[in-house]
Amino acid sequence: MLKKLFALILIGGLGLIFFQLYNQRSRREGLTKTASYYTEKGPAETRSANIVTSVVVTYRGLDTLGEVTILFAAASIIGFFLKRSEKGSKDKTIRNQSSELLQTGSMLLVPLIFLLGIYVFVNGHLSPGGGFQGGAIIASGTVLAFLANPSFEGGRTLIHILESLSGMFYVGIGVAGIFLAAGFLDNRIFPTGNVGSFISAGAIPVIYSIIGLKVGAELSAILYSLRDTKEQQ
Amino acid sequence: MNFDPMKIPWSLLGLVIVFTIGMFIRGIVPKITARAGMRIGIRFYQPWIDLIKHFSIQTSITHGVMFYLGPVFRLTGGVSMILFMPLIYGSWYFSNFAFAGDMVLFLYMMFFGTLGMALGAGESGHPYSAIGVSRGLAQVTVAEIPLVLALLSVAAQHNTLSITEIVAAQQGGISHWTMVTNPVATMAGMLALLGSMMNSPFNVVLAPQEIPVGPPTEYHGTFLGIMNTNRSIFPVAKVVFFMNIFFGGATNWGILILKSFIIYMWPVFVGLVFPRFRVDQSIRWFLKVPMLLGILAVALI
Amino acid sequence: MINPIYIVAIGLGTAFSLGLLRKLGKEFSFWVTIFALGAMAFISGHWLSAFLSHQITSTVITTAGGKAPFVIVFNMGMTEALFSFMVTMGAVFSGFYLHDRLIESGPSAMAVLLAGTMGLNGIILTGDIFNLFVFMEISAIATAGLVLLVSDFKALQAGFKFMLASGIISGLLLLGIIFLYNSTGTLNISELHSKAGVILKSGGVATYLITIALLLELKPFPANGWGVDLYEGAPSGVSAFIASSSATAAFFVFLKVLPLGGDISLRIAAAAGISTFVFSNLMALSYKNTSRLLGYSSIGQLGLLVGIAGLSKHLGDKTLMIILTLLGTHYLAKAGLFWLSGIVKNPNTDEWRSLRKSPVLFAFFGVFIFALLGFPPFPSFFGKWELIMGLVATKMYWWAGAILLGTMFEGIYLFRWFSRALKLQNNDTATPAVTIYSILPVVFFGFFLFYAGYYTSTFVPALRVMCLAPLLFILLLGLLDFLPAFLKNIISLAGVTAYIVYLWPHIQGNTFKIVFAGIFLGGAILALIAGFYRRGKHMGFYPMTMLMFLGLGILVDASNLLELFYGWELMTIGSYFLLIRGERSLPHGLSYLLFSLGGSLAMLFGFALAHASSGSVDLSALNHIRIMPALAYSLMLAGFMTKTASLGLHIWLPGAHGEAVADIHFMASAILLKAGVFGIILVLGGMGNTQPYAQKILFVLGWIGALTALIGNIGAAFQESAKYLLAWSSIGQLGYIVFGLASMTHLGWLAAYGYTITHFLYKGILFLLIGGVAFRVGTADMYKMGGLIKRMPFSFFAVLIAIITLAGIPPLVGFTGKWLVYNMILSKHLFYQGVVIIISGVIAFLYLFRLIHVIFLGQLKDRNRKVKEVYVWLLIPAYLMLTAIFALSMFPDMMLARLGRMLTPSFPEGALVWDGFTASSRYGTFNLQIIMAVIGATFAAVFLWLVFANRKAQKVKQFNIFYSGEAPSRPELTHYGYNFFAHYRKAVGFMATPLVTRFWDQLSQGLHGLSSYGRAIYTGNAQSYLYHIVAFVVVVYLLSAGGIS
Amino acid sequence: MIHIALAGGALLIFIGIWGMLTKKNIIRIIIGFSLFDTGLHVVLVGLGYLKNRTAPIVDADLPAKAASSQSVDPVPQAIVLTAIVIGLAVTSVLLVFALKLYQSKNTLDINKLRDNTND
Repeated sequence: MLKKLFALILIGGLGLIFFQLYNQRSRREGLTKTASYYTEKGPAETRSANIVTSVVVTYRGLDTLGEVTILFAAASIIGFFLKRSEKGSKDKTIRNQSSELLQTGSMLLVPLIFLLGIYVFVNGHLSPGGGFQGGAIIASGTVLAFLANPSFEGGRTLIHILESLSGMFYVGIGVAGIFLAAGFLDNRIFPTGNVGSFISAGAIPVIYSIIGLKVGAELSAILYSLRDTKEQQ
Repeated sequence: MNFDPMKIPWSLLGLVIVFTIGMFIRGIVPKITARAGMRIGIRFYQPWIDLIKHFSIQTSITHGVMFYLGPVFRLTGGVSMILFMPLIYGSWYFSNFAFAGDMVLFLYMMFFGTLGMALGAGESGHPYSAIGVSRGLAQVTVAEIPLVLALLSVAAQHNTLSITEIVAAQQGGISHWTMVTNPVATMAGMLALLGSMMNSPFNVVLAPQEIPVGPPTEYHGTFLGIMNTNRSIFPVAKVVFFMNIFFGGATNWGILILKSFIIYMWPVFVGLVFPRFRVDQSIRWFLKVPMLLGILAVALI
Repeated sequence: MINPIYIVAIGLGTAFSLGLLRKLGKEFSFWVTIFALGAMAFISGHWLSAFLSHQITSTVITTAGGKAPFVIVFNMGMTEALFSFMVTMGAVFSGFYLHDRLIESGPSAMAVLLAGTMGLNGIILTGDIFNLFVFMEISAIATAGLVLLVSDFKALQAGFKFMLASGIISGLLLLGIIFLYNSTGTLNISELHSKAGVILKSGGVATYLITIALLLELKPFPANGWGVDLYEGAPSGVSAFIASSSATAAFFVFLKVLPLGGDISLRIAAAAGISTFVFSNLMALSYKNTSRLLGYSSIGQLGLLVGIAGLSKHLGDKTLMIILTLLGTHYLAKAGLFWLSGIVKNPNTDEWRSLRKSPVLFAFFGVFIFALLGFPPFPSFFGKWELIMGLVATKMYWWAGAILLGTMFEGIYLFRWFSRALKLQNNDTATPAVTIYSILPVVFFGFFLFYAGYYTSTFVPALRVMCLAPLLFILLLGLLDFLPAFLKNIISLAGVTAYIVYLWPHIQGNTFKIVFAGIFLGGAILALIAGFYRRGKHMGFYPMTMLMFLGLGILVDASNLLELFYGWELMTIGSYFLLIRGERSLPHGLSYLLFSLGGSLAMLFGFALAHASSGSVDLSALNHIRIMPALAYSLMLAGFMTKTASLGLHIWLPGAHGEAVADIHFMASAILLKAGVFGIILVLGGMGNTQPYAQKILFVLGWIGALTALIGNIGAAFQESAKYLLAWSSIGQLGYIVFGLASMTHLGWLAAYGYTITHFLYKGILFLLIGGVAFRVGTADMYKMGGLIKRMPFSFFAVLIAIITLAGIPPLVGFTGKWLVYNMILSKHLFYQGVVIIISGVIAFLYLFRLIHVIFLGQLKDRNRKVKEVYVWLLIPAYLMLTAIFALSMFPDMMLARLGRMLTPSFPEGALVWDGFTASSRYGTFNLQIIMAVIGATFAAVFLWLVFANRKAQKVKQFNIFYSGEAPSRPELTHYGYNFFAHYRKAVGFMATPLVTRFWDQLSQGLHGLSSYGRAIYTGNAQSYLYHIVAFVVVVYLLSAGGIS
Repeated sequence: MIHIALAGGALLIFIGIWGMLTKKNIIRIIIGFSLFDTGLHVVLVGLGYLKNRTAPIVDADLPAKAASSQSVDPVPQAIVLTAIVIGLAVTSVLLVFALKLYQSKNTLDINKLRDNTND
């Protein structure tokens, strides 16, 4: 009880800090200097219709690379951690198979889900959405496959190859920016085209696709690792 | 002042006189104590007889070099103390080598013989010797406290450590004596004297009446003769020292003999009245009244 | 220049590709990882070297081809390059060290290591605050992953706590970042720095959140339970990585962002940092788990750095140097220690004794510990020095005091750990298993510490190169340690001689320095001559001996306070390793070390006050300190008095010296203690005696000296062991010296100098010979000896003369000391202290007689009938010193008149007047030559008479004594030696009650109690730790609310 | 609008922290963390909102010229995108930890999931 009281007091204290934070915030009418730059110069420089995408993939591309890295690290950790501790028990857990209907239905749906994911990330520079959203949609396809068929094994190797290759390509494109354009992750290594057209914004769609694949692969890899965990009785 | 070879014979003469005084006193004192105890006592010339006896016994035993040297150290200590002591004030002949040192020299010279004696006795291998030394050393560490305080008081009073100058400052009648000008220091000093004169209550070091304890246990013959010689010199040297510091010194031999005899008798009389202390008791005793008197003596300066 | 973005590219590219390389085997992946890390390190290293050679200036590297504030930029400057290099090198070596575990966990784990290292580099390099957040998250997740390289529960729960804590912390950081963006409109850190005005108006709380989050990453007290558990739970290679690389990066970013918050942030940092330093180290006192100790220590060190960053305004342009030295030392030493802990495996401090079986590793263990605590020649020494100097110069006394206190706490547990490992029995332990992977990083970092120390010292103008040269010699000796002892002895002798040749022109004409150089280096030569008695190799002895002696040499040679302190600390290290060599010297060596550490910290503060008031570190700064002079002088005196073992600070001495062997005992007592005297003379010379505070200090000092003499001598009288007896006696003798110095009179100083010289001589004889006797007999217990004069006449004679000198009995030179003391007492009317001093001198007879009697006289025991005379190599130096005593006794003016001439300028009044051989003061005179002639003649006369009268005397058998008709047959029955002064103990034994020891024991118990009490915070419960974090944020906010705009 | 978003975000944060500080079950604690994280994201997006403006995507409704005067701030949106993914990664690692902790001690009670071997 005392603990809860303390928790309340602490949250009250935090509330005070937040309130001060709220009070202090600047109530601006227009955009900040940085945001103005992005909105004014962004479409012209990157030729990406989606300004957020231009920020995410180009101006703040290093953030995104970092974020992919985090996902990668998380997947790796979960991978080696779960795998290693399972090493002792070779016997496969016997899982109940789900119904034929469900399995077949899901097999039908999964490619469609994947397709949707791909659509979302290749259009990232034009519309809301992008690599992460697309990747997450792809991973949801994997979830569906697992739910429908707990012993689903397809694409395991593909995932690992995708995981590595997409990452390497991402870095490679970034480095290419140094040589072919003005800096790391500069999108102007490819022709930039016109704002709004599908083939535009230089490397942005490529990078976003790679990110989409990468995220999809990482999340799927995590799902694989979790699926492989032995149940505790 | 520089060394004058003519000092040597005169100093030796002074030494002989002091020795004679010592032998005399050592004959008288047992007599007096015996009489006080309703006994007849020894003949006053008994010490001379003993001395001759000791020296005429040819000893053929030694326990080693240090054993051999012990008595030598002992007598050297006693003799040197006399040689560094101004015996007769104002007399060039009997001021000895006092110019070579002062009160501090005298205080530390006292230990010369004691230490050598103790070491010599130690080599004899007799445990009683060592026990005696251990007791003696323990006792002297506390008996020194009032003495040092008193001497510091006197030295500060007269602004000098030189014995000759202290005596000089006391000339001109009894009212100039330290005894009068600094009575507290004198009292402290005289109480300290009790501790070093080997009389009851502080004579457990030698424990003369019982089994032989103390440094001389193993000594005999010529060795003992030398030590006995010292017993006639060393206490007198101490007494003369007290006389010089507290009681105006002496301007001639008569005064010296008188004063030193009186001072000598003080511990004797105390010893007649009081029974013997154990070492730890005497230590505690010295740490009470004598030390407080000493502190008072210093505080009053 | 290589674009630093390649650090990221290489790290990530390799990490991503490891998945594809899986087929080529784990070893291959491992080497690819190490190679990639090496390449990353190469990039920053190559920037660093370019910066160091001043070829380039700081650069901003943009990404995405945009303009600076709008795209993410990397900053590359000297500090960035350095920190990035450090971080990556830490990763290289930790990765190398983790070889086995990485192989076990596979390429994914290696990828995590790579990603984590990349993240740390990003943290350092990035110029964008949100990008910083991303990189921090990368390294956090990677850290959590690396912790899982072991899969025990301890690691699991540690990683979980860490993830939860860093989750909350980064949430707060994110909140701060977005609100700061809201108010300033930028995420670029340089841009933010230029918007201080805006931040002040509308970004205060946001900045607070950012600052506090970054601070929390550095695990401030008390919100750091998760951090300690992380250090404890992680595998040691990973802990090393966290302590060195992660902590370095986290600290760097804190440094980068700290100025945003203005003064209030600085104050928060100072308070939180320093209190973390103090309390972490206090908490550590009650633990025995090494990983945990190291964790607390790491957190404490980082706290100290945070505090320094917070105090940077006061430290000025020295801040960077201080931070780099302290951080660099922490980085190298902590990584090394964590690696070692992985080698030892058992986390209990006591189990590190097994490390002794690989001496090289153990040597590095010592190096790391001493480096952490700021001992020379390591970089932290200079950092600590500048830190305290800087803080005190700007009146930051409490901060400086707290830092010193924290260092003391740290010293207690680190030294306890080290000394136990050094001395505990290790027969039952296995030799630690080492592989090239585990040993190479340790060795490399260990050597690099030395290099870093050297490198730092080249930036310290106050330290001359001659203070470094001796270390090279010692290193050489260390490398030659496989040679037999006598060869090393010769080399050492050559070294000392060479140093004397170097030193002589510097000290010529300066009597003060000649006296001490004579004692220190002349003593060194004597000690080394004695050293020829040793057989075998005697590993480790010579480097440490030379460290002590050359430290002492530097002390004499010192031209400023820094060099003085440098020499002092070197000497402390060397002497510790000498004292610890005794069989049962474990607790005593430890307390020596702790007192020394405390003393040097006190001194450091005193020096800083001196520096603050004079503006320089020259020795003249000690003169007339104006800022808190009473405190300054007292602290310095206390510091030096730890070495002279004055009352209250003496408890280490009897044990430490009593357990040492002959020549070490000689060095420790006759020589080493004089270093303290040297210091006291310097301090008192600077203080003078005119100011009221000076008189108070001198009064207290005088009493301390007198009581030290008394307690020391009484203590000596009750010892059964000859060595303990001599050790206590040294305490007493040093008491005389302190007393003499405290009088601030010509005669007092003359006496003190005289005692310093003669004590060296007679104690030297006693230590060497009694030690030699104890070696021959096989015990130092006196009552087990007896009658040895028959077997060891030469020793006996030398000891006899030494004793007569010590006792001050005329006609030997010791008497002059007594005489001077009497005169000084009279001239200053110091009667009460004086009586204590004089009586102490008389009490000295007790133990002196006991010493010589019970050992050499009395009954020879059966088991000692065949013992030989003491080694001739011990007799030679003893007789050399004996000759010196006789020479000084014949011609005391040789010593005293010269010293008098030296003292006259400072103490013109009351000088000793020499007329031929007659010396006279205001009160009295002495002429030692006449005294000697009279005594000598008398002695000769009496002796000849006795020889004549006794010419037939023969030596008789041992038991031919008068024994009440019994014939004693066993020497044990008739050797009076045990409890020699039983009666004395009965009467005054209360004065030997170890009150001081009790005081320190209680203090130590109190500290440990406090420390255990603090353990209540560290419940190990993840939820409590979350509480602490949130509470920390709230409480610090409330405490500093007034200052946050 | 902005006030609602900020208040809602703050509320989520508080609920999350409450859960982390008071719940015994570590799964619930992780859920608390997730809520805390989500609350942050809401605050992030809310702060970038400007009244009467549209999404920063150049298309027929938002000509490039008018983008800066008619779109909301794209920066918080970009940031939140990153933050969400990071939150996801952290949550997944936390959940794996929870799984492992449960497997080793057979409990999810945070009070029992601590190391008591400290000396």
